[in-house]
Amino acid sequence: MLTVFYILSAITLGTAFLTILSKNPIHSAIYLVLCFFSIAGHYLLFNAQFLAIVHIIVYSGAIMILMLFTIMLMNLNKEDEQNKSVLTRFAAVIALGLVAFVLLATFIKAQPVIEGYQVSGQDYQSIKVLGKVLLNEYMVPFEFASVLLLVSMIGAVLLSKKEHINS
Amino acid sequence: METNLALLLLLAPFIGFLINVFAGKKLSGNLPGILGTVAVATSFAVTLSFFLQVSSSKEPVMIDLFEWMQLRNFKVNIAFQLDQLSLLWLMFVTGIGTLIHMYSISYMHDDENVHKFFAYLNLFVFFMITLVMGSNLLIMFIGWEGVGLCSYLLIGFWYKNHDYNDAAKKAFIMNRIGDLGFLIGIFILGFIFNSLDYTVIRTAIESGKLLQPSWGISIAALCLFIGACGKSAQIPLYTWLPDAMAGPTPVSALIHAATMVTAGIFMITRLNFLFDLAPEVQNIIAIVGAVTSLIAASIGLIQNDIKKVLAYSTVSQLGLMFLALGLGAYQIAVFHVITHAFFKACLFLGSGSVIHAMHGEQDMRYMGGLRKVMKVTFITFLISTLAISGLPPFSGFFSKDEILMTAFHDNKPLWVIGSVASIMTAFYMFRLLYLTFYKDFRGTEEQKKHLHESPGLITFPLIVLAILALVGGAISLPGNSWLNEYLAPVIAKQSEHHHMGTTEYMLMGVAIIGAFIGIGLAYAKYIKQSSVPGQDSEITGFAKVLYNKFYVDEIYTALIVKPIYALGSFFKNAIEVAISGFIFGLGKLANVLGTEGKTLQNGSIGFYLFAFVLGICSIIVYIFLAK
Amino acid sequence: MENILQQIGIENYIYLSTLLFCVGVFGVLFRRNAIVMFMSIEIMLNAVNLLLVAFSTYHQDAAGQVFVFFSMAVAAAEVAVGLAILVAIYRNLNNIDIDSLKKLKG
Amino acid sequence: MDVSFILITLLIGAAATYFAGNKWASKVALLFSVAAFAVTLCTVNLLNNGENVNSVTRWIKNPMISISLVGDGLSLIMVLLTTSLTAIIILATLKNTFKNAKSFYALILFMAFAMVGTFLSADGFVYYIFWELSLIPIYFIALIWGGGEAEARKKDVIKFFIYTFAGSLFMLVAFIYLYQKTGSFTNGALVRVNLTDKEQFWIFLAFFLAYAIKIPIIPFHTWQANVYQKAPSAGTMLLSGIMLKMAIYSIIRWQLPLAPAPAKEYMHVLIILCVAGVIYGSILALKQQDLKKLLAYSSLAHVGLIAAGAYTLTLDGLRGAVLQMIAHGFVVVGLFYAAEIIIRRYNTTEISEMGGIRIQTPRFTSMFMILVLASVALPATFNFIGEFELLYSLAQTNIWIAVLGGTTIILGAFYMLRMFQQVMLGEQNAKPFADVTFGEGFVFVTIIGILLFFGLYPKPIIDFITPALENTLNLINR
Repeated sequence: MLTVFYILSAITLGTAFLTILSKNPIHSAIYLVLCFFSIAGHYLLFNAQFLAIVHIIVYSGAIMILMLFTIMLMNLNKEDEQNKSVLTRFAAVIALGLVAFVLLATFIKAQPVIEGYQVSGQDYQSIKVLGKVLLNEYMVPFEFASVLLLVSMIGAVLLSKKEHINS
Repeated sequence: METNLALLLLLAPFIGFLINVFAGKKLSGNLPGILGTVAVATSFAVTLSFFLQVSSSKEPVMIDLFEWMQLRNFKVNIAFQLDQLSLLWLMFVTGIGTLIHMYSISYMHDDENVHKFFAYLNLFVFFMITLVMGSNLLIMFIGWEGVGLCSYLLIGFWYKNHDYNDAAKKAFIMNRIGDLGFLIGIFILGFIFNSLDYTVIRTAIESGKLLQPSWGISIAALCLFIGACGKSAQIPLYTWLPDAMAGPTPVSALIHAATMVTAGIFMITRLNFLFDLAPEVQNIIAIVGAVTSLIAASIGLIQNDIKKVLAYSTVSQLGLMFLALGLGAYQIAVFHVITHAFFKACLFLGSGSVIHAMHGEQDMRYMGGLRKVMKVTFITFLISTLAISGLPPFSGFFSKDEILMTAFHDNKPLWVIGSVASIMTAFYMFRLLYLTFYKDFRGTEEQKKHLHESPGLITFPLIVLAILALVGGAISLPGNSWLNEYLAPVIAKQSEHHHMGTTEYMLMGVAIIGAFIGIGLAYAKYIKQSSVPGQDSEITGFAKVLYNKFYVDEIYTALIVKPIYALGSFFKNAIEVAISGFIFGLGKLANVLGTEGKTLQNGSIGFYLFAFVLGICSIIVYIFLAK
Repeated sequence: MENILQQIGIENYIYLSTLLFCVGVFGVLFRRNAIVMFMSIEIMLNAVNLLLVAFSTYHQDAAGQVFVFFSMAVAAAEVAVGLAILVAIYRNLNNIDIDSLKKLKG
Repeated sequence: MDVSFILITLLIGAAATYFAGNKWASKVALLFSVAAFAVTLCTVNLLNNGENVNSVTRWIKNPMISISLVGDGLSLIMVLLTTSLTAIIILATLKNTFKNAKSFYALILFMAFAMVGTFLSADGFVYYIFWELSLIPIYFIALIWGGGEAEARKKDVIKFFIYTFAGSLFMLVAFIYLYQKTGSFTNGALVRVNLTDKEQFWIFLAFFLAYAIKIPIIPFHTWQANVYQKAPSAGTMLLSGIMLKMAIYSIIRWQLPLAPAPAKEYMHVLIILCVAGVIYGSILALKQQDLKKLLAYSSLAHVGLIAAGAYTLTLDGLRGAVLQMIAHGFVVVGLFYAAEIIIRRYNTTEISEMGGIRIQTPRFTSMFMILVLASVALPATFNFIGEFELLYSLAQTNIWIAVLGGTTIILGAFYMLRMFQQVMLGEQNAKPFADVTFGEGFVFVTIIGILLFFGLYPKPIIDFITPALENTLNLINR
């Protein structure tokens, strides 16, 4: 399993980098799909099958398709993006380094606190349990999520509607 | 009964003031004047009755009305005290006051604001009575400032002329400088004695239970003396008095010669027990008095304005009185105050009579020969001049001689200064007399036609005062002094009695010879040589310095007034601007921060994100790492 | 059933998500293309989701997974609206270069 | 009957004035201000009979805020000053015509309401509300009915508003901090809390900023002269007569008892600052060419002395401060009223364009003269009592400070007489100047009567305020 983890991690990071670095947005999108698949793999490693499936459905199925459509719609599948100025790139690299440093440093500082993993044996992530938790404890947020999706749908429709410019 | 009478004494002039202020305009002719005179005469009558009562019973009359002020460690009441000293003072204040009111009826009858004049004059008498009658220092301070106010009002009586107004203002402000000293003195006495009552302070001192170090008393005495300097026109606060001659002549006679300016002497005499404890202050008083006397006399030598000469002579005489006070001879100072009040009031009124005849001309260079037309004025003037010059048997001789004698015993240099001042006095007084009354008339023909003797209301006070100037010395003859005995209860330390020996007679002789020298010089110069002082531009050398009063006014202007104005300009143009600039600067800073800060919002999302990342990093660092 | 945490420590996942997150940050700052920036944001979201799942397993608590579920719902909604906005922008400006959207400066 | 009746009267008065319409506004306002004065007198009488006149109403439970109004000698004398001066000020403006008079008079009454509230409140929060509330009417009065060029006026008035407002915010911070400590805003609870010296220092400083700006003490005074000059006379009278007294009252009521330690430690610094204001204001007054500005700077000088007295922490100083507040209130209202009469008749504020009024108006001159003399603290006027006690208290701390503070009697005489000479004396002015009317004379006579009566017999006031001041002093020295 360790090997699987390392391979998946390599794929995740690599495709994420490729997503960012490819000039063509279509390529980016495809790399991102790969990345998402690898993350779903991670979920499987955690035995979180439900999440893995949902993740593939939502991200790779819905979101990425939506993006690809948009890219196609806008005819962006060419490498015409101008590079940012050197200063901005430099700033981006600095920000990367800074965030990485800060987060890692925080973690390393906190590491002594982390205890080892102990199995309790209790079921906490089967679909049955999740369903119970979701529809009992988190009933209200769940419903709100549906409202949110509805609203976002209406919003998306309204926003992308062609405006009628007044004569 | 006593309370009512005392209140009548106090309030009669005040009622006169009220009537003249509110109804004076409607009163016709001389009525305001008569009213004012009656008011003061009433006070005089009451004073007389009290005077007789107290001089026989020897018990002072105390009147306590009501509580006035409350301070941490004591209370101040509105209370009055009629003892030997205050009654003596009241006698000549109200007495001479009555005469001068009478004189003013005629002198001021042409003035459109005659009712105001009498109102102010009555108010002055009221405040003067308050000053004298008060039984504690704060009541005295009411009167003290009140007479200053009246002096201000009366000097600036002809308010259309801004020179007069300036003189009035100057008098008030210079007095106030002294008043500040007075106030500080009161404060210190309040700390030390927990009371401002004369009797309490005196008892405290005489019981010898004083715990405070004596330097406190010395400082208090010095501060009070500064107050006296202001009111009684001593160096360095004397310059207002000559300027105060801008007021009508009766005012000069009453306020600036006979009564108000002697308030300083009254105060020091009143607190003689206090000053006795401060010999170093007494020394200062004596020196200041002597120097003032000399300087004022030397300036008087060369003045041409008839009233200015008299003013400097007043300053000089006041200096002599302070010399006496400084030497601890309070009775003698009081004696000189009284005789001086007689002859100086007479001199001023006489000069007023002259000015009246000359239609407002005050320059002696344009007078002369008035002896023939103004006989009464001349004779009374002559008597007073002889008195001030210190010739026996006139009153001035006795008082001045006693001062000099005391000085000779205690402090010889001061005696020399005083004697020189006396010789100068004789000179300039006779110079005044000769220039005004002798030789030929030097004014215009127009004036000459109108020359006349003044009416009876003017000459009557002159005659009375001249008689008093002639015989006033009788109240304290050398060796047999009624005054000394009378004042004995209020003077704590009796000055040692001068035995009339050879030295004393010799000193008298010296004084008389000195007076004759002065007179002789004046005679030689103004009668023999018939010289008349030249025009202002012709005066040169030291005489010019004297003529310009040692440039003291100019020095004060340059040293005090100008710097204050300069400071004012500096405050106005620099500090105010700087402070308000700083405040506005804060507002501008906010403005600038806003305009500059908004350019940070440059619309570049990349920049925002970068800032965002930085912000997150710093928050994480702050929360988790920076411990 | 055994899961990965029984074999390797959770710190590996923490490192992974941190790095993934940093990559997302880098992408947002580095690219001008709004769509790619969008993708970078998705990467960051996923980094967080991954960590949530990891800790959910670690604490053996379902709440973390439920949270990821919600976050996916929100992500979906966000993408729908975001892309609609991008489309609207594209229609007006004919490109989606983020540097050309500078109308909001102070 | 308790002190809240005064507030209610004024509030109803403000409303009634507004609804009375422009024509009747001034009369209604006058009626209600006199009524408020009468109610105050009744309350004073009740207090003198030993009855309780306090009024406490619960307002907000969390945070604990109650509208507690306390009437003791100190607060009631200030209320008395406020209501009487409000009546006098309204009387003084009766002859003027204002556009939108109903708002003008309603604002005056409302301001009186706020100021009375400030004096009476014993709850820090309510006190703060009243304190800020009083700023709003005067802002509008000065802005809308003021004189001079509109732009310049706006600038000065806004400066004044922001300046004073900024200062009082520090006070609010101090109150909130104290609430955190004690869980109460009431004066009684706040003075009992034990604070460290450092805490007291910061609280003292916060209060000081608020008060120093309002009083004003140099160098926080730059708003003053311009606002006094630009505001309508009624506004100037309200500002100088009452409003700045709020600050000195607050020093005695709040600042000193709450933070006595720094008050003792920095006493000399504070006093020197105040006394510097005396000299600074006096010298600046000498250079003013504008009548109202001159009076403004003279007010700066006088108020500096009052504040100095309050900071001496002696009974004489506190008592002198209260007495002088009252005396100065009346004198400054009278002086500004006289200035207003001159300015209205000459249509200029420049001193150099005046002069020679005395020939035309003997009565007005006499009244003006008496006010000038009272302002320079001539003995037998009320101001002398106050000034004497103040200087005496200064002398208790340091004789040299008393000497410096005492220069006010010299410099005060200097600039006031100089002003009087330039404005009133001299040859007749070409412009005609009508003598005072009956109404104007009545205002002057009232003020002068009060000043002279209490100048000779201040005992009623002294007896009334002394117990309250002794209480305060005990709190300071606890």
